Amino acid sequence: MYVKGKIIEQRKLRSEYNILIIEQAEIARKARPGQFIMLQAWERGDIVLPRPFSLYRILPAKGQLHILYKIRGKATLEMSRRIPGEEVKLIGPLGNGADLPETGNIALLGRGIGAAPLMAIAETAYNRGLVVYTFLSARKRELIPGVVDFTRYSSKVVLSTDDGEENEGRLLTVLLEELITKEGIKIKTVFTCGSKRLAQGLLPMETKYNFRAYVLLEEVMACGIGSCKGCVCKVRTPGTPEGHAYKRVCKDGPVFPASEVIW
Amino acid sequence: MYVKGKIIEQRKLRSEYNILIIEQAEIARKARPGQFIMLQAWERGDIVLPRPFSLYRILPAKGQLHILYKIRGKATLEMSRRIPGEEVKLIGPLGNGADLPETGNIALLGRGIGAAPLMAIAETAYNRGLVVYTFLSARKRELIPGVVDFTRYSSKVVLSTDDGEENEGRLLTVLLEELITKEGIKIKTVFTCGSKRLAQGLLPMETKYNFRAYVLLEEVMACGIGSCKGCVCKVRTPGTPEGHAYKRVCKDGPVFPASEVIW
Amino acid sequence: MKDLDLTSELVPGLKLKNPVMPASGTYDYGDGANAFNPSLLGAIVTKSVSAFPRSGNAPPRIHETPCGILNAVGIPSEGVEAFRRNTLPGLKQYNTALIVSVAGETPEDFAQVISCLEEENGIGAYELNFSCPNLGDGIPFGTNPELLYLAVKQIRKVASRPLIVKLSPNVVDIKLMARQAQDAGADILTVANTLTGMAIDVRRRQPVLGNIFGGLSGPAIKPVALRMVWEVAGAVDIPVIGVGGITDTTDALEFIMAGARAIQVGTANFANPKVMLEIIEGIESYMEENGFTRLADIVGLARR
Amino acid sequence: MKDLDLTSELVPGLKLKNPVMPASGTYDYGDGANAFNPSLLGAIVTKSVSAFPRSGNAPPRIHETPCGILNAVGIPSEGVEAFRRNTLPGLKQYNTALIVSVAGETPEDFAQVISCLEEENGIGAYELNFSCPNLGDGIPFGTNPELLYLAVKQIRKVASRPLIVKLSPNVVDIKLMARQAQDAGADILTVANTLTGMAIDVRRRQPVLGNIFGGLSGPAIKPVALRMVWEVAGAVDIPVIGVGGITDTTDALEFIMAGARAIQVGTANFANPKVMLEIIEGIESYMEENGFTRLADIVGLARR
Ligand SMILES: Cc1cc2nc3c(=O)[nH]c(=O)nc-3n(C[C@H](O)[C@H](O)[C@H](O)COP(=O)(O)OP(=O)(O)OC[C@H]3O[C@@H](n4cnc5c(N)ncnc54)[C@H](O)[C@@H]3O)c2cc1C
Ligand SMILES: Cc1cc2nc3c(=O)[nH]c(=O)nc-3n(C[C@H](O)[C@H](O)[C@H](O)COP(=O)(O)OP(=O)(O)OC[C@H]3O[C@@H](n4cnc5c(N)ncnc54)[C@H](O)[C@@H]3O)c2cc1C
Ligand SMILES: Cc1cc2nc3c(=O)[nH]c(=O)nc-3n(C[C@H](O)[C@H](O)[C@H](O)COP(=O)(O)O)c2cc1C
Ligand SMILES: Cc1cc2nc3c(=O)[nH]c(=O)nc-3n(C[C@H](O)[C@H](O)[C@H](O)COP(=O)(O)O)c2cc1C
Ligand code: FES
Ligand code: FES
Repeated sequence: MYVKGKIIEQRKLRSEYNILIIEQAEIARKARPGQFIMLQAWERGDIVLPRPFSLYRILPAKGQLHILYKIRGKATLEMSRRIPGEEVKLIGPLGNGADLPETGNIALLGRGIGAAPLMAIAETAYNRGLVVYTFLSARKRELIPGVVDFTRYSSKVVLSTDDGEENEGRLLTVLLEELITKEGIKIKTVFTCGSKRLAQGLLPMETKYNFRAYVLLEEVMACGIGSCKGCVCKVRTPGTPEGHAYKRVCKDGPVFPASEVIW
Repeated sequence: MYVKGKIIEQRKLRSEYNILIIEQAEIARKARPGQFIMLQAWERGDIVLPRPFSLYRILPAKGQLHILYKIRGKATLEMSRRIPGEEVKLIGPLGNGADLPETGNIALLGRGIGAAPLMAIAETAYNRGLVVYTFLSARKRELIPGVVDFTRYSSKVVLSTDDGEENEGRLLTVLLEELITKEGIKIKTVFTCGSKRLAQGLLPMETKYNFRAYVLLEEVMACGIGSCKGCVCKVRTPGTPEGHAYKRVCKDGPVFPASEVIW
Repeated sequence: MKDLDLTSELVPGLKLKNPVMPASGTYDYGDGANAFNPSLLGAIVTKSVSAFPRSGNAPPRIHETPCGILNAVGIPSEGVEAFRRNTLPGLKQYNTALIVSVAGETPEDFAQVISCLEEENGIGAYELNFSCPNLGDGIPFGTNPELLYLAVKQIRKVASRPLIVKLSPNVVDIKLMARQAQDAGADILTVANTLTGMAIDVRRRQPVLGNIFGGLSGPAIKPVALRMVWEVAGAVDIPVIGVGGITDTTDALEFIMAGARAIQVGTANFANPKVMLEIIEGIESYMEENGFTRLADIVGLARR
Repeated sequence: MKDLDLTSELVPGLKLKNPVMPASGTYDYGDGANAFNPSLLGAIVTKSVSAFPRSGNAPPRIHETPCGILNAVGIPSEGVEAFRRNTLPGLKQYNTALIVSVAGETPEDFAQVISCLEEENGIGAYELNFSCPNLGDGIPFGTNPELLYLAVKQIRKVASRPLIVKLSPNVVDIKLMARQAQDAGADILTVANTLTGMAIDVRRRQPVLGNIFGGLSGPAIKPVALRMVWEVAGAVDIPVIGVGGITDTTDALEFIMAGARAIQVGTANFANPKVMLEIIEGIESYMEENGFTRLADIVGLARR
């Protein structure tokens, strides 16, 4: 769906993070957590491609979408200059989205801006009565976004920062393992985003603790809808001669079983 | 000179005209009427070249430059979006400028936005004690800019509009001729800008009424300082095999004797 | 408005309802993601199909450059058999001309794909993608005049339908390539594919794209593509389809006035999935406002 | 900072103090208009000089395109005699290497200009502009491998100073052109000149430029120029000077990491007359922050 949206709010967080709140009722109604949009919040100029952003919060009742974004290059810089009332163009909702279990506990492991799509998963899971455990890391405390909101939807939010301020900078996978082993919490599904190392760290734990781990991938995108074949990742695919194939992050993902991704 | 300037005011006139007032003391001190600047009032984006604009008013005492401009394409559109306090980049003052006679009467003939450089000439001439007669035309009245200011510096301002509202849309050259023949005013020097037909219309009058006519030319420019050889016009040049040569509007002009230009 | 004739008869039997179609590999048909009904297009053009399945290049495959993008997708394809089975039936449902783009590394590859497709009905023409800079290592025959001639001639033999040859812009003399294609039996030319380029990630100190090189498309290449369309339209008698950087109606009109009898839109679809529809409407408005009734009246207007 | 070595010895006797210089035809020297002292540059490069006076093409000569400009200036020149008399003395006063760009329609033209300049002192090298798309009608020898070889060989005979051959990007295989130039005796290669393009004024229904065709330069062509520098640096043993769309330090570093031992800045000078100075300082900062002491440490870094 290619539609216009209106900016409701441009909220500056600490560090390079911003939250953009967009009024777009149709997408807000249709979207599921783990999905994303292709956004264009600038006039053509020298920027040719729209940019993919996860849905940080989906508020169908208000007809709103929240985007948590980090200023990285020229498109996100332009984005940060938009003010309430201005129009943006969106394509979405896109991607497969996250499949939540019917019941049970889920864990979310995010690094840095990788927390963005996890928020929508946390909120949806919480609303469906699942119990959510959230683990977030970054270089330093102020680079972990949305802790207050995560706390609202999670039974527990565990932080770790490389500078040692939080949890001595220990690995989130280790902290998850402690939750499972020390506190005896059973986890059914894990979603992770923002760090290859995190996703790989989950692999040996899957069978050990009997959970399914999913990773939300990112790849540079042109179309976002599956037509350009630009955004591929390598995925184990039985039945192909090589045993793997390229899958499109935008259409076959962005959520993949962690064990199927070939890094 | 490549310098920064600060926008003091963005004044919307009627129609597609705007006046941009820039604080740039050095250029304001050095500039002469008929000169121009290369302006950059936007971030790089897809616009690669700075754009040439005549100096509409030069106010050395205030350290200000006034630019009268018409919104035509993407650069001028960007320009119109700048607000007071924002920075612009300028190269200038550029070009040969207008040589005013020591004494006597001058006439200015401008069509549409071609009035822009004539204002600086009018003001300077007036301040030096010359008598100024101004003739301006356009499609309709609201496309003739700056009439109030011209009136301040001119003994007479004569308008003509194609829609017949002013002077039945008669040719400015004919109106000038009437001034000379009917009112017995002697004109020493004429400057014209904004219409090829106007400039050509002056040619037979030069010897008849014994004045010197100069035309301010425009050509697409890249550098504005004479190095790219992009902005040429054909000028009669005795001593060359063809009798003419290409001259650079930016450096050899923009003011040329009307009789030397080969259209 | 109802007196406007936007049709473009490229060759007898291939009459487009309007001159606007997607560039191969840049547009998706009919899975609900479409911003408008593809039947409104002058034609639909498939992603290039190869004889056997191909997986394409290693990522990253896309990189944005000033006013352009580099793509090193590398023609992944399900292969012609799967294409016939899975993809073609869906495409035939649209009520517009269907152009199947064909890719390969040798003329035999092309002939094989086409032979296989000859058994199908509902295909309007084949577009031969001779110009992909991402395939193989050697100089592709899309950039060698003699090899191009031989390839078209060989493929011509197996193809009963109109053959569109899509030329590479990475050549010295596009006119020569165009004449070679015409002489060898091409019915229509598409001008042009992407320019070969690359980018380096200064922070990581290595090429950005997995394949190092990629094809440059988008507004950045428009002046080059337009020049080639102008040259080719003056050098051959067969129709030219213009492509390269077209992003709005004015761009499309530039190509048409240069002599293109149809145009393709690629990169611009990504940011604006409705752009082709806007261009069709824009051409209509232009013709109406300027008193033209037939598309043919503006084809090559700037050459006269 | 004082330990940084930005010098680039292109050939014995031609050691640049830093790797940044203007592209021919895009920078003016010393009439007060300069935004900084040209002596700070790694070299100064003249507008191309021809054997006899030439007036250049009819205007309009310049047109802006998305992230680029088309120029159809057409190498106006005062001719080599007037150049010696009027222009050269001023250029010699700068305290940096002086590269004289030479243009012509035949190898004899080039030889004539150079013979004339051989009598002068203070010139560091000649850059042969083989690639101007605005000259003459036929395919210039800058795009034909055999003619290029013969031309360089013939010009080599009369030139005692280092010969820089500036290649045209409008070719199939820039590596081949580069090897031909090297084999024929070129000391250095400049890669590359402008891509041929055009624009149409839809309102006036005719080509924008007086010459119809022009050379495309600026950020739009950077990916293509960079790819060619990468290819050439891997194909020859002589030094490469990179040019095409360089607008800031990161662009310059991309070319250097691709293998260029010096870079030229053209179009970017127009909007920012201080850009070359900023790039020199930017390269210094980059080296300092990343622990490199010699420019040579980063040349070709992305190839390793
Ligand atoms: C499915 C998906 C979801 C994403 N969700 C978020 C999010 O919620 N919040 C957030 O801050 N970022 C998110 N990103 C990343 C975001 O798209 C990039 O940060 C953004 O495109 C950078 O654009 P730029 O012009 O500012 O930076 P640039 O300077 O252009 O690029 C900086 C880096 O951003 C990445 N990037 C550039 N262009 C694209 C593109 N077209 N597609 C994807 N990545 C690109 C590249 O890695 C590049 O090196 C997501 C990416 C994907 C694929
Ligand atoms: C010496 C000189 C003085 C000028 N003074 C004024 C002035 O006082 N007020 C004013 O409104 N305009 C003036 N102009 C014209 C002004 O430069 C153009 O209107 C402006 O460049 C248009 O830019 P754009 O991007 O908005 O339009 P575009 O869409 O880029 O172009 C619209 C038209 O503007 C002209 N133009 C475009 N680029 C350039 C360029 N680089 N150099 C020159 N012309 C260009 C072309 O004719 C083009 O067709 C002057 C031009 C010159 C050469
Ligand atoms: C992501 C992408 C994929 C492409 N795939 C193909 C292809 O499969 N076959 C082909 O002939 N051209 C392909 N092209 C080239 C386009 O069809 C078109 O010729 C080129 O992009 C120039 O047009 P544009 O500037 O409008 O994009 C592809 C281009 C892009 C950007
Ligand atoms: C206005 C203009 C004039 C040029 N004149 C010459 C010239 O005389 N000789 C030459 O070899 N190249 C000439 N060039 C090409 C440049 O030297 C350079 O190769 C090209 O512009 C690409 O670099 P850029 O993108 O940094 O501008 C000219 C380019 C421009 C824009
Ligand atoms: S971004 Fe085009 S296929 Fe995924
Ligand atoms: S604009 Fe460059 S010489 Fe006049």
